Amino acid sequence: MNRIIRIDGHMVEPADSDLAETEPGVYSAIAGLSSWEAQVTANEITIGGYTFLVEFEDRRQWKRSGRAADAKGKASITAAMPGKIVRILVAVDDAVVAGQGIFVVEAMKMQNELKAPRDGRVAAIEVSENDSVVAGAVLAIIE
Amino acid sequence: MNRIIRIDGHMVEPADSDLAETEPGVYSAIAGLSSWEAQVTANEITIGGYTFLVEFEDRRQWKRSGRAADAKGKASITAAMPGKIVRILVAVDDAVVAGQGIFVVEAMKMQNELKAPRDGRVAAIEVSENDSVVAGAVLAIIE
Amino acid sequence: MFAKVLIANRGEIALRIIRTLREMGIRSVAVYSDADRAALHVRKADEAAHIGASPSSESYLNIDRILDAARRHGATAIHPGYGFLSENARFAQACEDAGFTFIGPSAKSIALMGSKTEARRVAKAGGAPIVPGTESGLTSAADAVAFAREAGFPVMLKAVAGGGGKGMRRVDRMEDLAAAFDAASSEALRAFGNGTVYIEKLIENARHIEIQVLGDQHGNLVHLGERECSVQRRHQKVIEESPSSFVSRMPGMRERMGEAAIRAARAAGYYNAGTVEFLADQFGNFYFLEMNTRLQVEHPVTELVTGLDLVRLQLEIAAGERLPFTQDDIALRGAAIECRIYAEDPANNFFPSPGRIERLSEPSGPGVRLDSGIYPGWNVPLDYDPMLAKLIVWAGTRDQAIERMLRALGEYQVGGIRTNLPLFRLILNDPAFRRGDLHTGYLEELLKTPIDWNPPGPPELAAIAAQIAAWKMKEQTTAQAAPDAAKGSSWATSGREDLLR
Amino acid sequence: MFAKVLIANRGEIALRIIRTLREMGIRSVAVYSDADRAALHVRKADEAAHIGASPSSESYLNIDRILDAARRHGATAIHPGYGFLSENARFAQACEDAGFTFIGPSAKSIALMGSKTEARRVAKAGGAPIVPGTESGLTSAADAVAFAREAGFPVMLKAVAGGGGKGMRRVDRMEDLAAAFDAASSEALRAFGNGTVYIEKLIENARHIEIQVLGDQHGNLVHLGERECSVQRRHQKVIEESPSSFVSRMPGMRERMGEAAIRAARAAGYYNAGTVEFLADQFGNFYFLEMNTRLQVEHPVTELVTGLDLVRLQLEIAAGERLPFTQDDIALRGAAIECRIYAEDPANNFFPSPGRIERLSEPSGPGVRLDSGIYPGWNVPLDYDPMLAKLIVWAGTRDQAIERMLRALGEYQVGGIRTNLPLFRLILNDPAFRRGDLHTGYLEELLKTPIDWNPPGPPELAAIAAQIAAWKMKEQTTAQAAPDAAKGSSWATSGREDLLR
Repeated sequence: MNRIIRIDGHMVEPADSDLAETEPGVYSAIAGLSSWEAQVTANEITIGGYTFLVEFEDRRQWKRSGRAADAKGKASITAAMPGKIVRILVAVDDAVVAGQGIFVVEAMKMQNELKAPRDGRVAAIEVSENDSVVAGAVLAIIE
Repeated sequence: MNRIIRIDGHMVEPADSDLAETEPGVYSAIAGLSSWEAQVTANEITIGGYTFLVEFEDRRQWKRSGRAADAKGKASITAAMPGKIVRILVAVDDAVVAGQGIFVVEAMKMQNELKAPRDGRVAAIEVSENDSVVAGAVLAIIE
Repeated sequence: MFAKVLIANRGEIALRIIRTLREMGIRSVAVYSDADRAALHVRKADEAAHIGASPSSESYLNIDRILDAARRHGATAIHPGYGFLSENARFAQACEDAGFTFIGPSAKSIALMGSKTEARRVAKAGGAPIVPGTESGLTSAADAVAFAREAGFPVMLKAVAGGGGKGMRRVDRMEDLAAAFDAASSEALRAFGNGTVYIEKLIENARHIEIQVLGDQHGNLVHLGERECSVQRRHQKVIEESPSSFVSRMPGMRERMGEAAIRAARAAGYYNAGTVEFLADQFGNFYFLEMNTRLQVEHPVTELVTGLDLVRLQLEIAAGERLPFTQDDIALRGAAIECRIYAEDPANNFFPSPGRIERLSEPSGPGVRLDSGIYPGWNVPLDYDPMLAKLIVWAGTRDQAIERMLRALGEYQVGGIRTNLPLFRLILNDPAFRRGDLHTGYLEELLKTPIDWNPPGPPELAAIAAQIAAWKMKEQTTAQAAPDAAKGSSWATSGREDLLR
Repeated sequence: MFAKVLIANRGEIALRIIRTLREMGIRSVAVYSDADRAALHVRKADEAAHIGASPSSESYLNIDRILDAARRHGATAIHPGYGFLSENARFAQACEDAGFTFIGPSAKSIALMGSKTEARRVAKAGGAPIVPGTESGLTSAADAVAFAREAGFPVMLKAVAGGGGKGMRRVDRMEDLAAAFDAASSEALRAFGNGTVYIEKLIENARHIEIQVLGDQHGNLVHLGERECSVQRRHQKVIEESPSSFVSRMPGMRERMGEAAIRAARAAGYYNAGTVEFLADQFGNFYFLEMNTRLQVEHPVTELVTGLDLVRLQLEIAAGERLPFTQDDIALRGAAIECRIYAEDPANNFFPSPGRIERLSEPSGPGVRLDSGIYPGWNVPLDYDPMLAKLIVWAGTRDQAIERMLRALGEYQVGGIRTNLPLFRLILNDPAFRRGDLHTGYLEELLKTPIDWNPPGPPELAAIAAQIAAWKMKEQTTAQAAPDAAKGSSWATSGREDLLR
């Protein structure tokens, strides 16, 4: 079991607040004058409207946090849920800018565009149109 | 582990309804046309406003069901929660009628009368006035 | 307006006040005793201060500790809620002396109306009708006997410092009077540290009807209609509603009561929110009973029919603002009913039933308001009044409100402790209640006939219970064979594992 | 009145209908697909019927299966809710043919108003102002080009069979028109099995304002004021409110719109509940858009300001009763706002985020109404619209309603899946929204500026997070040493053990 705790990627000195688990996964923390409620789900802790990531094992959770792009030199576009690739809007080696549409995916009766997380070049496209993809599947790599 | 199931003291043929556990301890049962919700807490199952007792080990749960009196020749008066005996209204050998006050107990800032569960004779009184009692303590026996 | 307000209370009322403070952009400071570290009002407040051990006397009734907390947190005002110190003139004065705004009437008004005998004098002077009785505390049982001989039975003994039915006794026969006097006086001593009691003629089959009043510090006073609280057990309100179907039937009665209430309040120099309680007989005569110089437990029914937020108005008044409306602007719409949900066991003589809440499903949907102080896993402490929550519904008519309340009660499931939920089903289905045929003895009468609170269920449901028990046994066996399998149904556990993946 | 009613729908609306049925003493029959066996509407109904596999086409859209279920359960009436078959004239007709009362308008009215082009003709004939556009479906992109050349850009392509924004496209330049026509038409084909689209001139900066109408089968029609639904994303309503602050500012506009809506409804021979949608420009001119011949998702805001129960009225009307009031009896009080809570991830382009709800805390207290279809442990299925719940608040003023909604949103915690809760905080804190400065493009504009949905938290909170993570690790280690220790925090598990004591 990994005993190193990192919060949003940084080593953080734990607080010494008065902590009580009120419901499973829900904590009451009294720090100084203030009273906070914290919810823990999977590898995320939400306090006062802010969500902190604990550890980095789980790539999907990590991606979801919306900070994948600036994390690595390479960025991947992955499917957050099962769906169907309706259209591919770029080709390998195309230069793309952050926010540019890369795929049109249909899931839950809705079509959504998956956009480039940052500027770069399409290094690889792992799927073809009309493919069905599972959650977490890597669809393309931007570098 | 005791594998004999009794419902309110009777052997009951289990139904073959379409059963689903929706939340921990909460069940959805579709029996024929009807949809029922069942909550399980400790050794009680509540369905459609009715509470059924499962097994008889737990004397306190049993007493609470309010059917202690007709269950045995002897009936005991027990403390449902910690409290203080303020007054004892009867003496050993007194004849008592169902509903007659036996003890005045104070708990949670309220005084309450514990009443005789049925007609009978006071066989024993296990406490004295001003005693503090714990939950489940037997205070008197009516027979 | 205040920047930070301390709430000198606990449970649902503390949370209800926190909610309005948040909506007004005011920081909230909760206080808590040892028993309440994990209480909902502590979890939901912006700030929290520990003020002592579990017994109220060492925490929620400890004026110094509460003022210290207010200083430490830099609060500028203190809301007392109801109960505890809310009607304690010394506390109100201590707040002002320490430089905190007390969110309520002046210490002087509290002192005047806090003593029931004083209050009767003030109300009488103000021109409100009062029940025949001794205007001052009795020095001995003999005084009680003298009054009863003249006024006749039944009579009522009441604690001068009283409230919540403690230190009250009904007496029907001369031979019981002396004993009742001693009992009431000793109970009053235990409850309020003051054993003085007084005596009143008892109005038979009387209804408990109270008027909500609201006044600013500039002399403006309005009333917000009535609440009927005739459904009581041991002088504790169980169900409250607004409007009163009886008052609605009696032409002009609401206006007359409202004016009488305002007269009484004006005579006491009253401002902020207060309630004037009356007894009403079957002919529509009404008599001043007492004034509650605080927010009432049952204030939500008035909020639902008037569309006002009484806590917001309390804060605005305490901040010196003028009432934003006049009497003519107040309109009552529809009907509201409140049930006080208690941790007590109807099948066991309504004995308190504290403990751990193992499971909780709460009602919601159209017309349902829940002001609750509990959550699944919360341990209801022994140390305080066992009220868990208030369930309030609104609908266009009283009949529809009753049906809505029954629907909401059906959605309310509290596992692990006993509650008085079954009591409300009994009352709301009672023809007399539905007719609005009520008096303060109504509930005791209803409960006289023995009730089977656990009627045996129909065979088809027993069979389903057996099926579930069998399923759980099987599940348990599997679980022991392969521990992880069981955890599937427990998201708490699986959550913990994900964290450590 | 009916003895038993089948609800041909799922999720929160099915539960909302069940609640009113229960309050009226009518038995409720839920229907469910494979994916919905454990859904909340199935748990809470009196009876439940399985109607097929998870895809809507095999269950909630399967007319024969639904009618079979109604027969099997002996229901006498069918409520369609919204979406699914609610605006399908064939279904309404099939119900009547099979001897069930369809709780809604006549099949004829649905057919008339269901086709947007038909509806435009009817409304125009009834004297309601309409937006310039083709009165019939386009046969080719060329027709679209022809219209656009004359009317000018921007224009709007819409599916004739449409609804919910599917098959809709805004076009600003001639060169995009042909491609947009193909896209809209194919999307419409997928969504409704009918690819026909028509074209309209687009009113710039228009507000979406709709009027709730209600009619009985005896020719009485009233309107219940307006709802403003200008806050939309991809033509899907996100926030709705009543009254519209804009309409309240424009003298006589509410009355004029109400009369136009009633004229359109009368022209369609309409009865039961319906909604007439208008586009309003900044000068207060309004144009008929379409009529929704069913209960709307956003009906609760109208219920809160009028004090009416629209589902109860639908049932009474369907049973042949007369409207219990006239137009003069309708009064609007205060302000109501609704947020549609969806399982979608704002940080990921609002992509649907189905899955298991690991934890849920729901808002309550003064002025808060929650119409929800979820519970902790529920798996939000992929197969249907990902709406989880509707959070609706009421307060005396719009500003107070906004503050109340923000308070309630703060109490709303959904663990395990992503929701659009953060979106509402963004909107409700936006000065333009607070000014009521809205148009149907408002939200897209607000979302143009990149938003960090996960801003890094302050260090003191990060430190608390670290403390909690450390605590959980410690707990986990202990748990593995002594399994029972961990279970203490899981009442689910301990409950199971008690059962087997």
